[in-house]
Amino acid sequence: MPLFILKRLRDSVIALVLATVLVFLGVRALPGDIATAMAGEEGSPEQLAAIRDRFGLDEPVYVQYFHWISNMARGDMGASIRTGQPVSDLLSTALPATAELAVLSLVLALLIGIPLGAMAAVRRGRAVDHVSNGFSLVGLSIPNFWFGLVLILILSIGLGWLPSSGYRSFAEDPGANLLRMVMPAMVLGIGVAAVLARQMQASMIESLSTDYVRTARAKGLREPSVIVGHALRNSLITAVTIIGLQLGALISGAAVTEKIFVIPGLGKLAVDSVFQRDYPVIQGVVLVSAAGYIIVNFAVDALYSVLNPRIRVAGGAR
Amino acid sequence: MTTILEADRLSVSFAGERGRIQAVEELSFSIAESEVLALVGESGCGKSVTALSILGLLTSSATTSGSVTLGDVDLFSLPPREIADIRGKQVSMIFQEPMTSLNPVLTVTRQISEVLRRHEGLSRAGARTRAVELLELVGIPDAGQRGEEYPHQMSGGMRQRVMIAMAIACSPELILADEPTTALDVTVQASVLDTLRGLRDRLGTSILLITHDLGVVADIADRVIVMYAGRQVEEAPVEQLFDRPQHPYTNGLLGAVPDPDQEVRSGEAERRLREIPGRVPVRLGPATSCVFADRCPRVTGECRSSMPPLTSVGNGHRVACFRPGTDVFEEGR
Amino acid sequence: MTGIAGVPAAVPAERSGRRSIVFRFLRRPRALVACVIVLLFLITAVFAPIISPFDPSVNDFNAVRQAPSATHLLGTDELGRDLLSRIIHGSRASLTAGVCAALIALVVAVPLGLVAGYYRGFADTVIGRLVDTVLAFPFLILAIGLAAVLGPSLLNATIAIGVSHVPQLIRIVRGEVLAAREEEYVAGAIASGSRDRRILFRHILPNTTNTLLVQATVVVPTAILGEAALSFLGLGVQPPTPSWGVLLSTAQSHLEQAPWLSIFPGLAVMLAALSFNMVADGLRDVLDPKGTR
Amino acid sequence: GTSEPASETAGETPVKGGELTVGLAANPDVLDPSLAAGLESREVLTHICESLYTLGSDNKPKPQLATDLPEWSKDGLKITIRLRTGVKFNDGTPFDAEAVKTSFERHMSVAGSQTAMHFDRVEKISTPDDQTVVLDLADEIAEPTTLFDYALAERQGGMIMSPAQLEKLGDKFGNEPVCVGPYKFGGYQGQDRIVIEKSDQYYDADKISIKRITYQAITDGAVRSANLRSGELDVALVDAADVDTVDSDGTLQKIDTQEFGYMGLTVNLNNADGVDKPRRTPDTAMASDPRLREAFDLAINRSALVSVGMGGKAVADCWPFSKQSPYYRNAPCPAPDIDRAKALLTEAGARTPVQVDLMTSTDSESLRLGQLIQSMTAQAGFAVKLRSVEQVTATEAARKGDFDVLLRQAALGADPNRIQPLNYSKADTNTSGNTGEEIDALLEEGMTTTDEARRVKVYQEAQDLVRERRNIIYLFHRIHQVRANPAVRGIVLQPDGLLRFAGARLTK
Amino acid sequence: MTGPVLEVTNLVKHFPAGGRGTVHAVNDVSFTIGQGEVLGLVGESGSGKSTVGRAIMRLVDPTAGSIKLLGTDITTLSRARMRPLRRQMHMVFQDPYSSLNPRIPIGEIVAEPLRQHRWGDRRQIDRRVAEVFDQCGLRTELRHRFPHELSGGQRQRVGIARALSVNPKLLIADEPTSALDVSVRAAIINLLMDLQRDLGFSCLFITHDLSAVRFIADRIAVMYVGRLVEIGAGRDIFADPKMPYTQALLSAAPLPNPRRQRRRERILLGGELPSATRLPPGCAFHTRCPIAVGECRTEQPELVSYPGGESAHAAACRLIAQDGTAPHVARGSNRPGPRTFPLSTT
Ligand SMILES: Nc1ncnc2c1ncn2[C@@H]1O[C@H](COP(=O)(O)OP(=O)(O)OP(=O)(O)O)[C@@H](O)[C@H]1O
Ligand SMILES: Nc1ncnc2c1ncn2[C@@H]1O[C@H](COP(=O)(O)OP(=O)(O)OP(=O)(O)O)[C@@H](O)[C@H]1O
Ligand SMILES: [Mg+2]
Ligand SMILES: [Mg+2]
Repeated sequence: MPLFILKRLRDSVIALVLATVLVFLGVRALPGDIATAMAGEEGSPEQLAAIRDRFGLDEPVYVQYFHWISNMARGDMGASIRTGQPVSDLLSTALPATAELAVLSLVLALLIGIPLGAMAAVRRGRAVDHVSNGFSLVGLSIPNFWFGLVLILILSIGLGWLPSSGYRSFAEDPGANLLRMVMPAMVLGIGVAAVLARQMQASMIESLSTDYVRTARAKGLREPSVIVGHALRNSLITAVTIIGLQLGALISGAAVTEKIFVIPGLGKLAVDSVFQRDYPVIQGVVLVSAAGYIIVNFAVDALYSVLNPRIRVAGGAR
Repeated sequence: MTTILEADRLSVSFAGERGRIQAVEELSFSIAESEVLALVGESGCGKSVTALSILGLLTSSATTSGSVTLGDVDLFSLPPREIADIRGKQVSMIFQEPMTSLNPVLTVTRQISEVLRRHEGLSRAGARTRAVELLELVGIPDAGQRGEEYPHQMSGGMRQRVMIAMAIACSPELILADEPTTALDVTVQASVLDTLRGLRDRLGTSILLITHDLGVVADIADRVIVMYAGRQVEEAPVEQLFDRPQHPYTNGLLGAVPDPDQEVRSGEAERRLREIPGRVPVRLGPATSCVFADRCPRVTGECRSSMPPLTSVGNGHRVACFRPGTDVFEEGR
Repeated sequence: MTGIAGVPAAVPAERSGRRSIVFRFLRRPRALVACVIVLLFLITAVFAPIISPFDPSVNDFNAVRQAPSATHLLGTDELGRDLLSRIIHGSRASLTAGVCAALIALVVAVPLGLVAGYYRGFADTVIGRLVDTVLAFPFLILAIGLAAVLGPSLLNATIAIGVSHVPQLIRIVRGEVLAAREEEYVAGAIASGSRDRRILFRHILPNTTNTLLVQATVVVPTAILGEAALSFLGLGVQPPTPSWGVLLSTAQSHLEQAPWLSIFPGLAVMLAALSFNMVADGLRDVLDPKGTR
Repeated sequence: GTSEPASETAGETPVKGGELTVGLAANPDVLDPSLAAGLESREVLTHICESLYTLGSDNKPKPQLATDLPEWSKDGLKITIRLRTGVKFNDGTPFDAEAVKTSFERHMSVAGSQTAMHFDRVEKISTPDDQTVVLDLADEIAEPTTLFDYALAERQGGMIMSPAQLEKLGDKFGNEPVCVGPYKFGGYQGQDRIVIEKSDQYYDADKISIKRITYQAITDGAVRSANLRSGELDVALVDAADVDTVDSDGTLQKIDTQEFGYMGLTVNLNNADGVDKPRRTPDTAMASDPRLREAFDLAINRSALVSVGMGGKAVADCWPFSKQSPYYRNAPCPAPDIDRAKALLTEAGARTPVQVDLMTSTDSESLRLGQLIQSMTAQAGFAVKLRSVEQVTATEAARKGDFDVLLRQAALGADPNRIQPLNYSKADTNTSGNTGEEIDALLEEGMTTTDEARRVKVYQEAQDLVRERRNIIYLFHRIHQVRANPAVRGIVLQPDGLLRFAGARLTK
Repeated sequence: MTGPVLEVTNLVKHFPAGGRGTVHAVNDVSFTIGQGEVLGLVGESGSGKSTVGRAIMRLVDPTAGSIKLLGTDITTLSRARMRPLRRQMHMVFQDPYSSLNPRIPIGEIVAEPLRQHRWGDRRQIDRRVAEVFDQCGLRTELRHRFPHELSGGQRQRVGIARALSVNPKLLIADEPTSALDVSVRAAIINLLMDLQRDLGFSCLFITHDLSAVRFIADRIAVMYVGRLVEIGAGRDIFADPKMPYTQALLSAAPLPNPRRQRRRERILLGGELPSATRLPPGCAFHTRCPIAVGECRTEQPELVSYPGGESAHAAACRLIAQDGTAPHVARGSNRPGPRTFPLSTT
C-alpha cells in the first residue's frame, strides 16, 4: 500500500478518536440530562439521582469516557438509556435506512448531475447549459425541508401518488420501500445533484480545453469518442472526490429529510436522541456517522488513487 | 516536387472582450513533398493558430477565412466528419507540451493504438502490436514494456517521441510540428530533431515546423517563413534567409541571438546583443499599414499609411517591406 | 493606506483594475439581476418597518389563516398576522444570520488557515486534525449541538452556522496559502528581507481574497438555509420575531389548510439563496477568468 | 370517550382478528413498569401488563387483577389485597401472591424506579396464601404519599411482572417485558415501532379480537395526521392544529375526551435558586406583587386563546381538574378586562411595560400560545419576552428556578392529590415555589383522608388558595382528539390521553 | 581582491519525494565567486541549478555543506538573523509573471527591500526607487502600475530593479531570460551586462542557454544531475571542454547558421537523464556517456583541477588524462544517413 494511504489511514483514526472525545464532551455540555428528560418536570430529586446513579452519570466525564471506550473496544456500544435497547441494535436498524436513503439519493444525484453537467459543458451556451445552470442554482438554493414539504403537498396530498411517510424496510417489502423512498431521495439528492452538475460542468469544460483533448481531436477521433473516451474519463475521476465530500452533506441532510418523511434512520435517531439526551445513542450515532464519513472519504481517496495513474503509479522519470 | 498543402490568404481572428483579435492575416504558403517549412516568429505572432486552423482545431470563438487545400481538397469547406478523417491520417500534429498533450490516465500504447484503430481499422491486438513497433521506431527502448506506462512516468524527450510515434502512425503526408523541441533540453532536442529528419528522409513526409529558435531552423528547415503580429513578413530558403535577411524584423531577430562561435572568433570586441525596441502588438481588426512600423528603424511615412506587399526579391525569397535590405540595427535601447 | 510613497498615487491605477472588474461583472446580466435582488433584499431588511404594510406581530383574531387577498397580499398566518409583513421582517433575521455567519466563519477560519498553510509543521498538523474531526460531524448535528448548548437565539444560531462552516473554509484558505506560498513572489519577498508578518498580510492574504470573497458569498446562502433549518427545528430565532425559518416551521402544521404559509417564505428563502449563489457565480467568473464556473 | 357503543350497529359484520397500526406522539421509553416514565410507554404497557387496579369509566379505581379494592385495616396500617385466581403470565407461569410480592419489591428497589414512591410507607409484604397479599405500613408520615389505590390504578406500580422473566432479565426486563395482559410484547421494529401480539395465556383471551397492534411513534403532528389520512395509521392522537384538516375528509371516526390536566402558567414565586434549594423570591415583577399576576390573568382572553391557539379544541377553564374528574368544580374564569388590568398595574405602581420572561417549549402549539399571550398581555402593559427552549432544557430550567413564568401542560390524573407536588411547600417538585401553612395543611389532610366528600372540600379549598395567589394561572383543558379508521370499534380513549384496545375489533 | 564574495562548499540538498524516497537535487557542489565576477551555471533541466541558487539565498535550507557570504557562514542562520544579510544579495527569478506580486504596484515592489533594510526615510527611498527605475530602463511614471499592466520585458526589468535596489554585492539570476522572447531577451541580457559592468556586483547567472552564458559569464560551471562536473573560464570551457558531457552539451546546441550547423559533427547521446530520486552509482553520466568504462559505473569521479587555460579549470571525469587532455568522444554527422531511422513497416 502506498505510504500516503497509510498516512491517510492514520489521520482517519486520529480524527475518529478525536470525534469521540468531542461528542463526549459536547453532549455533556447540553443543558439538562437524560434524568431530567426521563423524569420530567415532576421528577423528584431522588428519582433524578436514582437514574443518574443507575447510568453512572455522576462519575467524572473522563471516567465515563474511559468506560465507554473500553466497552466499545469490547464491541459493546451500550444501551439506550431511554428504552434500554442496545445501541448496536438501534444503529443496525437505523443504518440500513440511512444508507439506503444515501445510496438512492447519491444514485439519483449521479444520474442527474453527471450527464447534465457534462452535457452543459459540451453544449456551452445552448439550452442544456441553461437548464443545467438553472437546475444547479435552484438545487443549491432550495431549502431541503421546504422542498420535502412541497413534494408532500403536491405528490401525496394533492395527487395522492406517493405515500408521504411510513418507512418499510427493503427486506420487508421492496416495492413499498422504494415507493416511500422516492420523495426522500429526491429531496436529499437534489442538492448533491446540483453540486455534482456544477462540478462536472466545470471539470468537463476544463478537460475539453486541455491539450490532450486537442490531441485526441488531432488524431482524428470522432467527437463522441473524444468526449467520452478522453474528456469525460478524466472529469469522472475528479467527480469521485466530490462524492466523498458530499457524503457529509448527505448525512446532515438526512437528519432533516428523515424527520419530514419519518424514516427511522441515523439522522432522525441523532436528532431525537439529542433532544432526549440519550447519551449512549448520541455517541453511537455520531461515532457511526463520523466513521462512515471518514471511511467513505478514505475509500474515495483510495479509489481516486487507483483511478488516477498519476498517483497509483508512483515514480517515473521525474 | 509536388505540392502537398497550399494555404491561400489564410486569416484567423478571435472574438475578444474588446473586439476581434487578428491572430493570423492573409497568410499564403505552400509545402512541397518532403519539405521542411519553418514558421518562425516571436510568441503570439500566430504560429500555433496557423497550424491549428489547418486541421480545424481552433476553438469556436475563432473565425477563419481564406483557403487551405490538401492535394485538391479544400479543407475549410469539408464537413467536420470528413476533416476528422484527414486528421491523424493524412495530416497529423505534434504539440509543444508533451506532458499536457498526452492523456494522463491512458497508457501510451493505448493512446497510439487509438489512431490506428480509428484510421487503419486495426483490431485491438493488431493496433497494440503496431503501436509497440512505432515506439521502437522512434527510439524508445523496451517499447513493449514502456508502452504500458503512463505519460507521467516518462521523461520529456520520451513523451515527445510518443507524440511523434502517434503522429506518424498512419504515415501522414504532412506533419504539423508546433514547437516540438521547445520544452526539451538541447541534448534531447538534438535527437528529436534527428528523428524528424529521419522521417522526412525516409518517408518523404513534409513537415511544417513551428519554432522560435533560429538554431532549430538552421538545423532542419528547407524554407522559412517569418511571421510578425499575424502577418508574413518574409519568406526564403533557409540559407538565403540567414545570409541575406531582407526585412528589418528578420534582421533584428538574427541580431538578437548571440552566436557563440562568432563571439569566440571576434573576442571581447563587442559584448552587446542587438535589441528590437518595443513589443509585439495585439492587433484588433485587419491591418492597414505595416505591422512592424512602430518598432522599425527604417520606418518611413509610407510604412505608416500603407501596407507593404509581399514582393519577390528572387530565388523564392519574398519580403513585405518598402525598404528591404540586410543591415545592422542601430544601437540603443 | 500604508503610508508608503507611491501608494496614494497608486490608487487610481488600482481603481482602474477594480473598475474593470466591476465593469465586467455588470456586463453579466444574470449576475446583475442577482445583485439587484440581493440589494432589494438588503433594502427590505433595513427598511422593513417602513415597507411592511402591517405590524408583523399584531394579531387579527378575525383574520386567521386567510388566503391571500387584497388586504393581506400573501394572506395571514395561524395567529392572524400579515404574512407579507412577516416575510419582510423575517428578512432581517435571515440575512443577518447569513451575512454574519459568513463573517464569523471567515474571521475564525482565515487566521487558522493562514497559520496552518504558511507555517505548516505542528500547527498545521493540529489544525488539520481538528478540521478532519469537525468535518466528520454532519453539519446539522454540529449546529444542533452548538445551538442547544448555547441556547436558542438568532445570535447563537448564527454562531453555530458560522462555526460549522469553519473547517471547510480553513481547508480552502490553507490550500490557497499553500499555493500562494510556493509562488515566486513570496520567494521574492523573502529575498527582499521581508518579515513573516508582511509576507502573510501583504503578499499572501491579498492574493487569496478572490477565493475568500467567492467563498463568503457561497457561505451566505447556505447560512440562510442553515438558519431556516435550525429555526425549523426550534433552535433559532425566538418568536414573535419572524425569520423565514420560523415562518416555515410554523407553516408546516398548516401545510394543507394554508399552503401559502409555506410557499411564500420558502420562495423567499430560495430567492435569497439563489441570488446570493448567482452573485457568487458572477464573482467567480469575473475574478477568476480561467476558472470555468 | 369511546369509539362506538358496544352494541353492534346494524349491517356491520364484526371481523375476528385483524391488525391495528397506532400512531404515538412520542417514542415510548423503556417498556418496564418500574422504570418507564413516559405516557407513551404506559399506553403500550397497559396492554401487556395489567395492573392490580385500573380506572373505571367513572375514573375511579376499580380492581383488575385484584378482586376488590384494597382493604384497609382500622388503624390504617395494614392493607390486604385479594387476587384473581386462574390467571397466568404470558409466559405461562402462574400469577399468585408470591409474584405480586416479587413485583412490589422490584418496584420498590430497582435503581431508577419511577414507582418506588408509591410504596414509601410499606414496611413489610407478606403472602398469607396464594391469593392474598398483605402490606404492613409504617406509622409516621415521613413523606406524603398518594392514596394507594389511585396510585396503583393510575401509575405503573400496580403492574405485576412475571417473576420468571424478572429473574432472567433483571433490570433489562424492559427489553422483553412479560406480564399478565391481553397482549404480549412482540418486539421492536426499528427505532420507532413496537409490536404487541394477542396473548393466548390471557384469562379473557376470547374477548380480545385484534391480533396484533403496531405502535409507531411519529412526533410531528402534521406527519402523524397525514399518515392517518392516508391509512398508514389506523388510530392516532391528532394535534389541535390538524384536526380540521383531518376531519375535512369526513371519513375518519372521531373520539374525543377532555384531559384530566390543564394548560397553565406557572409563576416563579419562590424558586429563585432551584427546587432542591431553600426557597427564595426571585427578583421579578411577577413574583413581587399579586396584583401584577392578577393583571396578567385579566389580560388573557381565554376564549380567544382556545379558539385561535387551539383551534377550539380545548375548554377554557380556571380549575386544574376537568369535567372528567369527580373533583371538578365549575369555577368561572374572570372575564378578560384590560382596563382593570391596567388599573391594577397603576395601583401596584409598576413601571410599564412590565417585563415578563415566558418560557415555553419549542413545539408549535406552545409557540402559538406563547405568542398569543404575549400579544394579549401587551395591551395591558406587559412586555412578554418569549424564551422557547426544547423540552429537556425547559424542564431543567424549571427545576433550577431559571424562569419567570412557564407555560406548561400539566398531566394530572384522576387522583386530586396530583396537584400536591406543585403546591406543597415541602415538595421538591414545587416549581413555582408556592409556600403557605394553610395550603400545606389542606394538602396533607387530602392525602390522609379517604372520605370522598371531605376530600372534595379539602381540594377545593386548596385550589381557591392557588387561584388567589396565582402561582399557577390555569388556562384551559385540552380536548384529546383521536381519529380512527371507521372500521375499528370499541376503542377507549381515557382522559389521560391513553388509548385502550382491549375491547376493540374490526368490522367490515 | 579581498577574498571571494561567495564561497559554496560541499553543498548538498535533498528533498523528500512524497514517500517515494529522496530527490538528490544537489550533491556536493563547491565553487566560489570572486568580487565583480560573473559565474554562469549551466546544465539540463532538473540538474539542480535553481536549487543551488535558492540554497544560497536560503530560500531552501541546505541539507549539508556550507555557504559563506562575504566571509560570514550563512548556512544555518535563522530566518531573523538572515534578514540583515539579505541586503548583500538578491535574486532575479526566471518567471517575470509569477515573481511579482500581482496586487502590489511595481514602485512598492522595488521599494520593498529598501524599506525592509531601512534604507532611509520616505523621500530617500523614493529617490532611490526613481534611480533604479532609471538604471533599469523603466520610466518612473510606471511605478504606480501593477505588474499585469506591463510587458514581460518590463516586468523582468522590475525584477532586476528590485534585486539591485539595495546595491547587493551578489546577484543571483535564475534563468532571467528563458521566459522571454528573443528580441526582449537580448535587451535584458544587455541590461544585466551593463549594470554589472557599472555597479561591479558579483553574479551567479543560471541558465541553460549556452550561447547566452558564453556571452555574459567570466567563468562557467556545468552541472549534471546535481553534481558540478566542470568549471572553468568561459573561453576555456568553450574552447576545450574536458568532460564528455560538456562536450556533448556544446555540440548539441544548434548554431543559428544553417551552413555551419549542418556541417557540424555532434556527439549523440543515448539513454535517458537519470532520475534524481534514483541516482546511478558511480559517475552519474555513465548511463549516457558513449565512452564510459567499467569504473565509471562504480566510482564517483572527483572534481580535479587541470593546468592551462585562463583560470583554474576543473572537471570530474576519470577519462581525462593527467595532463588535462580531454577524452575524445566520437561525433556523428549532423546529416544522418539512413541508419538512424530503421524503418520496418510502412
Ligand atoms: N482561443 C483564443 N482566443 C483568443 N485569442 C487567441 C486564442 N488563441 C490564440 N489567440 C491569440 O492569437 C494570437 C496568436 O497566438 P498563437 O498561439 O498562434 O501564437 P504563437 O505564435 O503560437 O505563440 P507562442 O510562441 O507563444 O506559442 C495571440 O495574440 C493570442 O493571444
Ligand atoms: N521544493 C522541491 N521539492 C521537491 N523536489 C524539488 C524541489 N525543488 C526542486 N526539486 C527537484 O530537485 C531537482 C533539481 O531541481 P532544480 O529546480 O534545481 O533544477 P534546475 O536545474 O533549476 O532545472 P530547470 O532548468 O528545469 O529550472 C529536480 O529533480 C526537482 O524536481
Ligand atoms: Mg504557439
Ligand atoms: Mg530552474
